[in-house]
Amino acid sequence: MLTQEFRLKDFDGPLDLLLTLIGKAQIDIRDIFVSEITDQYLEIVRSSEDLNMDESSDFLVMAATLLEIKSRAMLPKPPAPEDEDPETELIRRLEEYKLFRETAENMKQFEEASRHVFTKLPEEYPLPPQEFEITGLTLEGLTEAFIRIWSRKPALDDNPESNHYAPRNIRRDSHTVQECMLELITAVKKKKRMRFEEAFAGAPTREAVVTYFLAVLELLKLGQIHLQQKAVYSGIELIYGRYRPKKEEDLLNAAEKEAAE
Amino acid sequence: MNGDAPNTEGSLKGRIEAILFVAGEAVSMKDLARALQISNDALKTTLDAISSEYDYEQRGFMLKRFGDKVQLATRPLYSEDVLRLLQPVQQQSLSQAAMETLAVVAYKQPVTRAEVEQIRGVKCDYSLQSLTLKGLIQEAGRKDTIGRPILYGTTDMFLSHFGIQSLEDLPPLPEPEHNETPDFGEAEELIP
Amino acid sequence: MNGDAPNTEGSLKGRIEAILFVAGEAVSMKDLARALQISNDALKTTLDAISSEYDYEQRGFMLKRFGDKVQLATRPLYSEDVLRLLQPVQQQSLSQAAMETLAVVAYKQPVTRAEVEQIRGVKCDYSLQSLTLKGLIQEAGRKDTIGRPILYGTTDMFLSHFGIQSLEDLPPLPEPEHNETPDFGEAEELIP
Repeated sequence: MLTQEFRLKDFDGPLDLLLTLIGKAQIDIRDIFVSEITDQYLEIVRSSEDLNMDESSDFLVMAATLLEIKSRAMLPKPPAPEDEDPETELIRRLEEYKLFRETAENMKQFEEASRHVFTKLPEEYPLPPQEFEITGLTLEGLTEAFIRIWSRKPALDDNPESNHYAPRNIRRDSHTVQECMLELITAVKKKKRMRFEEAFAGAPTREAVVTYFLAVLELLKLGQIHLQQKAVYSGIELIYGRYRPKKEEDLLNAAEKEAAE
Repeated sequence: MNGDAPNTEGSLKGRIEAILFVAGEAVSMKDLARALQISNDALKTTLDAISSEYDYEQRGFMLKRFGDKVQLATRPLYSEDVLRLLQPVQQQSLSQAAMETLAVVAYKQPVTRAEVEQIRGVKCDYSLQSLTLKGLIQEAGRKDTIGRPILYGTTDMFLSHFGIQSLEDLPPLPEPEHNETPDFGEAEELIP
Repeated sequence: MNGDAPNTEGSLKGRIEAILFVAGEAVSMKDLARALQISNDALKTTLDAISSEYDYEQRGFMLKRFGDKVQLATRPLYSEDVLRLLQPVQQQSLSQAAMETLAVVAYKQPVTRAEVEQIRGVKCDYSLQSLTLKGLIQEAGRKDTIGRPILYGTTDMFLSHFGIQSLEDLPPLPEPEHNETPDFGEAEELIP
């Protein structure tokens, strides 16, 4: 029995299988359809219960096409249809597929020939350090670069009269943290409370702001002031003296906390 | 042998041989010309000369040329000797399914998955993916149609795998048997 | 060329070349003779012939023979070509920052990083490092002071890049507006 020579996993699809069957039966593609080929084909489909879904659907499509062709052949011919009838379409597809199957066969020969060609692995070659070719180097460029530094220098100096290499005076910081602390604590003690922003009123420069801020932190750490904010985003106030809870339990809690630390 | 007279500075042929030997892998003509500081044309002429010299003398080497690349390889004539002593890794041959898919891509490129499937009559996701992984095909843009599906084309590695220089060296598609039958309007475009 | 007439079965030379090429490493004469099914003497004669042919024609390859072993290798004559392919020279121009640093080193050498930085008014670690990598400057000893900082000076490659024979050929610096010439020795003392 012809069908038993075929194991489905050897085939890649209905067209492939059909072509193989045609080849085995040595029948012209155009004469296949009402012949025993269809029966063989359907027989294979019937006898394979373990087809997976993808394969099964492919096979079902093909089987349906073949059945349609077969039933058409058995019926009186209807008037010529406008569209390509399924038989012509199948023949066309088979013919086209056959071309590529033959080509794949030819390509195999190329592949086989090229399997007898061997190459070698790259050599391990110790490389010296990367070489750079530096473009645009001129003596003029070199001197210009030096002059550029030269002419830029005075602008950076405090005193435009002096050149960079003359001795420079290094000024003492105008605000020290200690000075700012003293200033702030005096003010807060007098006013009892002070808005946070007010603390920086006397700061003329960015450096001074930083110094005043450090002074606030320092006073806070020493317990000379505490800070109060009534609500989120509302103003912060500096208050003279350490924070003292009013309620007894708060006092107790605070005492416990301190003991724990 | 032609008059490639030895001289103290070596020969252009020798320089090319040395580079290809060390590289082992395929070297692009562009890189080669730059390293040798010669023109592309001069390089091509010399490569042709080396190649025909090797062939004429049936040396152990041959020049494998594909796409823009050139590689030193052994002559197939001597593969038995090589296999006998060294048992080198031979390149794997492709399955029937992969070969058919590759044939469709090679001749119809650039081509979408749907077009390949239409011709082969089966799903081709797997074989297209596996061919891509093997470096034999690659994405070659997108088709300007609904869904902008990927277009596939072959690679230089494809040429190397089949030992050909360019796509023009592919065997011509066989003629369909029945010239008069049915409507082969499409099929004719298959033949490059 | 000698009378190694091409024939359909290839040549013994070709067979040997193919094997040595794929092997890459040294192959023992014993194994080679066995694979080729020829006598040791015949092998030796053919290896001698190949070797002198390669040498005479200054091919890219040569036969390296040591002990009982033989190996195909590149001819040292061509090593520069090989290097040019494997490591192409990178073209770069110097940034303004690097050029300024180079100028300071060139005119004030030997000079420490701190001194260069003081003159340029910016950190110079990066440009000093990059100039060192490019081979334009190098370490020229250590300054005999706290921390023994590295002293930088220019290299011979610096001279050749600028097309001068010695540092004396550097163009003289224009006089600074304030006639006091910078004195680097004292400059350090500015910073307590």
